[in-house]
Amino acid sequence: MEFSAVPKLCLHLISSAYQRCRLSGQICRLAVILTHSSSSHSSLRISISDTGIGCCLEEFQDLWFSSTDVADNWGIRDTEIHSYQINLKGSGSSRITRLPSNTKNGANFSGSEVYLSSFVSLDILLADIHTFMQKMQILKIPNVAIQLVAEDCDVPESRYEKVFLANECKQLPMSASNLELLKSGIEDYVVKHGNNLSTKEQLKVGTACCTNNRLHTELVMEAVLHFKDFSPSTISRSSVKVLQSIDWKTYGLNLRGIVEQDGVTLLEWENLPKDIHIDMTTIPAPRKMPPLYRNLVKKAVKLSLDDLKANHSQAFLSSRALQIRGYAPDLAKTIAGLILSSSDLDFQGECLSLLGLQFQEVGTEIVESCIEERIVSVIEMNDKKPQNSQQVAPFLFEELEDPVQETEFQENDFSPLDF
Amino acid sequence: MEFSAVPKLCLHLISSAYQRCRLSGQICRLAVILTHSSSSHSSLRISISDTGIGCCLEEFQDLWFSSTDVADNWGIRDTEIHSYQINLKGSGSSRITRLPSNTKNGANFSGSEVYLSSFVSLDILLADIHTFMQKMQILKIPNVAIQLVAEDCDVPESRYEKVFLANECKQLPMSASNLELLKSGIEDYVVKHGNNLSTKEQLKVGTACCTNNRLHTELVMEAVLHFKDFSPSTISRSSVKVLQSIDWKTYGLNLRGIVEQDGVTLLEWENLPKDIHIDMTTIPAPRKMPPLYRNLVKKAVKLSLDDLKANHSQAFLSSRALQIRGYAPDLAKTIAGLILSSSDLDFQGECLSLLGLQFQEVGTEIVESCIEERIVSVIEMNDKKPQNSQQVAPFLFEELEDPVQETEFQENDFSPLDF
Amino acid sequence: MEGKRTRFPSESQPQSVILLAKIKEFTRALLADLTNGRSPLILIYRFRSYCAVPNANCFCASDLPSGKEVLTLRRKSHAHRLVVMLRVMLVVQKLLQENKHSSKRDIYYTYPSLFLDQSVVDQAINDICILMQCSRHNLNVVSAGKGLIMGWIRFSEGERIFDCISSPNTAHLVPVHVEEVQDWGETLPNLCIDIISVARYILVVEKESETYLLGLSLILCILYTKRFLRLLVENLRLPVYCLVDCDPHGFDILTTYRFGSMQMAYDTKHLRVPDIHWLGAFPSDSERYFVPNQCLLPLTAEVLLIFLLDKRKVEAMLLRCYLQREVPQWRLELKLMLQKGVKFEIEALSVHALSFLSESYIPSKIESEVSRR
Amino acid sequence: MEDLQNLTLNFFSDQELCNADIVPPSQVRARIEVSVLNFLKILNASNPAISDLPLIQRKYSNSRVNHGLLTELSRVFLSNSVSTRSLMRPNAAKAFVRVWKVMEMCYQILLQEKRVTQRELFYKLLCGSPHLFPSQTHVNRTIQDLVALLRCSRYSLGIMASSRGLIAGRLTLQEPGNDIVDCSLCGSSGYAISGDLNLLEKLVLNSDARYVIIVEKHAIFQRLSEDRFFHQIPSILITAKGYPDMATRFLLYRINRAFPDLPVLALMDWNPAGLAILCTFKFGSVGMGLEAYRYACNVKWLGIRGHDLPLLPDQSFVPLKPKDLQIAQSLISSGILQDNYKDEVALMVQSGRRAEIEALYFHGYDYLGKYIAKKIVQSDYV
Ligand SMILES: [Mg+2]
Ligand SMILES: [Mg+2]
Repeated sequence: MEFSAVPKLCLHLISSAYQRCRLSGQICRLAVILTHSSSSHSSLRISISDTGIGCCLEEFQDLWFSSTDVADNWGIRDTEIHSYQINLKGSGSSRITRLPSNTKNGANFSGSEVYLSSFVSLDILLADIHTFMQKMQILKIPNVAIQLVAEDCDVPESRYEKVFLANECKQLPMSASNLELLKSGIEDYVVKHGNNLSTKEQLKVGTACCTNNRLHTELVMEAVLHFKDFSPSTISRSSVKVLQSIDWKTYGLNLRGIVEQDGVTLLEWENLPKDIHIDMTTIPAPRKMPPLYRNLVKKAVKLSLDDLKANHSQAFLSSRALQIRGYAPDLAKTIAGLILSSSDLDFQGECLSLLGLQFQEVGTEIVESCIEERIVSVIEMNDKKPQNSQQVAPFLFEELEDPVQETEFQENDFSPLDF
Repeated sequence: MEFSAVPKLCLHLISSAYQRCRLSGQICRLAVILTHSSSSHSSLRISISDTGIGCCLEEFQDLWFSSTDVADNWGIRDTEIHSYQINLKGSGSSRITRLPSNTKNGANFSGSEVYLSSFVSLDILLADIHTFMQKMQILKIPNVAIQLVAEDCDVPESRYEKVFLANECKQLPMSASNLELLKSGIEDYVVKHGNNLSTKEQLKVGTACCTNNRLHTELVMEAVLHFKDFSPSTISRSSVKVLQSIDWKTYGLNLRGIVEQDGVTLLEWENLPKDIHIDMTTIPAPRKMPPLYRNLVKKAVKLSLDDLKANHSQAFLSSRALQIRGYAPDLAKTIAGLILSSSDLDFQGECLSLLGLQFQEVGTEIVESCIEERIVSVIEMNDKKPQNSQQVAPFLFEELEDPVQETEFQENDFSPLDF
Repeated sequence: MEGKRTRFPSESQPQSVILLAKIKEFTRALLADLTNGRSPLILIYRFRSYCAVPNANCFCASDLPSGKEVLTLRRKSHAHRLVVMLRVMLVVQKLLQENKHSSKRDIYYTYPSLFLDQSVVDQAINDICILMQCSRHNLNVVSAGKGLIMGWIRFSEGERIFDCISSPNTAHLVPVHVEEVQDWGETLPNLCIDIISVARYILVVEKESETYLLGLSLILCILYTKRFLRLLVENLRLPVYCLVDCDPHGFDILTTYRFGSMQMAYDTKHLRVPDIHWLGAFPSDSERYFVPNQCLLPLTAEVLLIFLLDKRKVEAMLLRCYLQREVPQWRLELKLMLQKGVKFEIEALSVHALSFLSESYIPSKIESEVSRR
Repeated sequence: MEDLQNLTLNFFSDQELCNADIVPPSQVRARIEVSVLNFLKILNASNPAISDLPLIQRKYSNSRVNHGLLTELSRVFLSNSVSTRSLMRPNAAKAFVRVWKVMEMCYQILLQEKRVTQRELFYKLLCGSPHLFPSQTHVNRTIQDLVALLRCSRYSLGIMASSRGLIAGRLTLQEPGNDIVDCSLCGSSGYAISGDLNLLEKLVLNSDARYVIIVEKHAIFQRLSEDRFFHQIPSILITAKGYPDMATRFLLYRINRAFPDLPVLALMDWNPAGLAILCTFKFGSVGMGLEAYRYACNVKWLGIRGHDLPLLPDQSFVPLKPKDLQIAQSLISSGILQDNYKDEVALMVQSGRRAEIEALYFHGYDYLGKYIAKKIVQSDYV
């Protein structure tokens, strides 16, 4: 393995450990200990341990090999603390060694520890990890305490130690869910680092929590601005496939393509207004996904998009609805015409009162805009409902006793006499 | 030179000599003397002499070399009898040797003699020449006496001598021109050797005599059947070009191509009725022609075709006129219809009398055919006139005093400004 | 179901008042849905005059709807149709209120960039008719097509008297407001029928020509006169004959007169003339009357595409269920047209003599029709 | 006024005007007979020939525009440039024979006192000489040739020309020996103008109208006559349902001559075709051949014109089609348009849009009448 890859691997391991802590829901500790010693066979020993939900061997194998399945035998119900060593010089499955586990003695937590050794420079690695942990603070997870320790055994008094705690979440109630915390953190982050957004109100964030019992875990999906600053890694090909399989048009979006550039994955949108940036993250963001897992991610993404749309329907109208909404002014004008051109004053009055308008104040434009508003809102409402779950409304203007089966006319022939 | 070429050369030289005699208009003698002698350096000595209009060196050079110009210094005005020897083994200009000329002592004739020697068989050559001279009788030229002498010096009493005289032209007056004689001869020949023609009447012959003063000679052109039997040689490339440059369509003919086959040149015609054969000859038929000479041949061919057409317009209508004549039945039928369907007896009477028909004898078909006949005759008459000299036909109505005439009518003329 | 298709209201109110009320009701219901945040759903029945299963046990003759369509605001195509339908309804409301008449083309030209295409307007008019359970003329939408009449008839529309008898060679325009003729006929029935009785039959022809009519007692109608023809038939009770080109188009005209069109299937009962007889030109006439070969156009006009179109049209028509069920002999003739692969126009019959149609063809055909019955 | 018109007419006819007349059948027959006799005479002369047929050219190059000096009347007419049909040119021989064929057919039709449609004529000719008349267009063109040769109208040749024209309003018509037709009582469909020019020529006209209004479209005509607009503004309404046919133009011409004081106003779509239709009423067209010029009429343009556009809703405009631009081009290049018409065409091209008269219905069905009335009262026509 190249030297440059070691920091990446470390960040990934830290990220995974952090996820395990976050998902446990308990108060957890994540410790990263870097020890440099010129006497040992590798110059730098890296230990990443956590008291989260526990992990399994296959999780690490995925880092290099295509795995057929992720074993589901890990979690807080395990009785032991697993311990692994990664041998960077090894090859194949021999790279990862399962060290003897320590029993938890019935305690209600799980835990993992990963060791690895490398010749990478302590200072550089420490700086990378430090930055990464600061970024992780965005997640605002209060139950995880992160401890970063670095020591050069050859240099006395060189021990560095820092504890990261989510201390900015005072505005949120202690009972806030992970999801809410994450949302708040991301909002803070975007506002802090963000673009032209001056207020938090303009920021639209959709979240969704989607559980799959078979995996004994939950996936959280957020749609936020400036995803690329957050993620230390590019999106895996599986994730790209998931993103491509989503029907963006339902949300008025048009994914042109996914481009990888300088290690950063960019989603390119068509016809997106200039002042809008859309990026997203899934947490956890696995590198390779079995089909089941993939469906879960997709579901999470869709749910959070639905969440976004539910709260900001105007901005995320499907392109279908957008097209239909294009007819609203004409439709409103026509209906207003039907009302106002009627010679029946009673009828006019009735219609206006339905619209909540007074007879006196009626100008054509007012009636039109009033109707248009309502048509638009019906269209937007229609759009929020999933396509297939549309309930059958009563037919307009029809007393239907014996519904006849709908048939398709293929022959649309005009008779010569239908002039 | 190959042996097989020697008879051809001889026939050509005889032909040329015969032309010189014919053109002189005087009584002439053409002598061909073949002498075989094993003692001499060549086994057969051939002498061709004539008292015709005289020849020049260049005439013979043309047999092998491209000549730039034919010298025009020969003719009956020469004071000497030229004598040449052709050396078949020589090469270049050394082949032909000018022998000393004999003076004519003021006699009013010219003459040439050509000698050559070859190893060719006397018997074979004699047979060839004999046949050829019989063919030449076709020309019926009364002023040329041909003497053919053959003798093997090694064999006593072997002398063969024959005199050919045009003795079949008794029907023609003595004053008949060469052209008339030639025509008559060709007619006789074709009738004798010809195809399905049973009577001379079906034979159509056109002749033209066309002089060019610069050449001090005349060209005669005949259009006859079975040209290929007559000409001992293929047509030269220059002649082919001349033939191709003629606008055959003016005579209702369509030259598909000129094919050389077994030493015989065939003209291939398109859409020629089965019972018609068209071939032609020009006399003299030079092998290579300078441009001036070529024009003369072309003019002669055209003139004789015109002559043919003048006498047999039905058969040589131009394709243009043929096309137009195709409309004659329709037109005649229409006009007859107009006349006969009229209820106005005066009008009918007037029309019929114009046609020279009696009122009583009138049947539809008679009127139709009468009109058609006249229309056809106008068309044929028109066709005989050269294209450029056709006068403008009168208008149906003359009351237009000063019409601004636009003669070009396109079938697909359409009128714009119909917005 | 019968109630759905009543044209003439049982109430004494004029049709226009009823229709206006229906339009208002429709508007009100639409508005109520919108203000309640409901998406409006509009149910439109579909009718058809035939199906493409000749031997099926179908109900195409029964005047029952054969299906339905539901328009909502959820589909783009529906949204456009809805806009067009409402805009046309707005036009109709104006027409009815002002007691004016208008043609389909008129309506289209008023908002061409909204409607995009004439056919959309036509569909909207049909939809409204189905929705409002009325005929097209009830909407005060009249046909602008040309209908001509000549022969032994005299009638009036409003103040205008159509006197075809006194100028027998002139084609008169068929009145636009057929209803008025009928109303007038109902109030003064004697006058109308008395004068008309000169004629012995009605001949419907595809195109205008004087060569049909010398010396015959007949009334002649030309195209786009379905309602007027129906009215004549109802009032005069004369036999009706149809003379059309021997081509797919002509046959289509014939079947439309007899069975109604698919487009207006919802109103077929009131437009079709079930007793119309096909007088010609039959595919078999080309031999019987010695039509010259050059006057027989192959079902092609040289271009392969047109050939296929014609052929395909005939093949599709052969499948129409009513042919097998009601006029199998027509179907045989149509099959013959396909077999022979040629078509010809009425004019081809008169190439031998200008008065052939009027002097021999039509009389002999009518005679054979009469004797057949 | 009429004298002046006659004067200019004569002036031009002396000079270079060619025309086709409405001629009774007997005279057409006589002309045909003269043609046959001349043909035979020339065929039989001492210097026999097949006479060429001198046809007045129906091409743009032979058209002239006459802007009246003494009257406001302008017209398009054909000069006496001749296009010959000669048997002796192979590419023209067919056309030559066709003329005679059609002449024969017309002669027989006239003898039988029948009238045929062009389609019927086509079939008769197709039957007799399929190689000469492969299509209807050949027949149509040859009929024009025959008109140009015999100088008589198509109708005179026994060819039925059904008119699409309608008339309504304050006008009574009387055919000799028939009842008077009151065009104000003809209902919304109006009185159908007969295609028989002979009959139209004989009509006795009477009117108390103040205006003649030409309407481009049938539907607009129906609307106005249904509304009895002609009582609102005493007027005569005419439509040809698009480009005018001969009969409609002839009747308009007759009305114009009978009541020369009535202004003739035109209500057209705002597009190049609308103006072209107006121009055809006003000047005639080359395509009408020899029959065209004489029925020129001083038509004024009432609407829809550029300054009316603010009255129209946006949705009534559609983009100009290539065909529109083509028409605009030929209008401008025809040299016939007065300046304010040219400006109007330029405006259409520049705006790239077109609108139909129906767009006025946006303001209600009564609006059309009000619009016309207002324009008439304000003399808002050019
Ligand atoms: Mg047809
Ligand atoms: Mg228009």
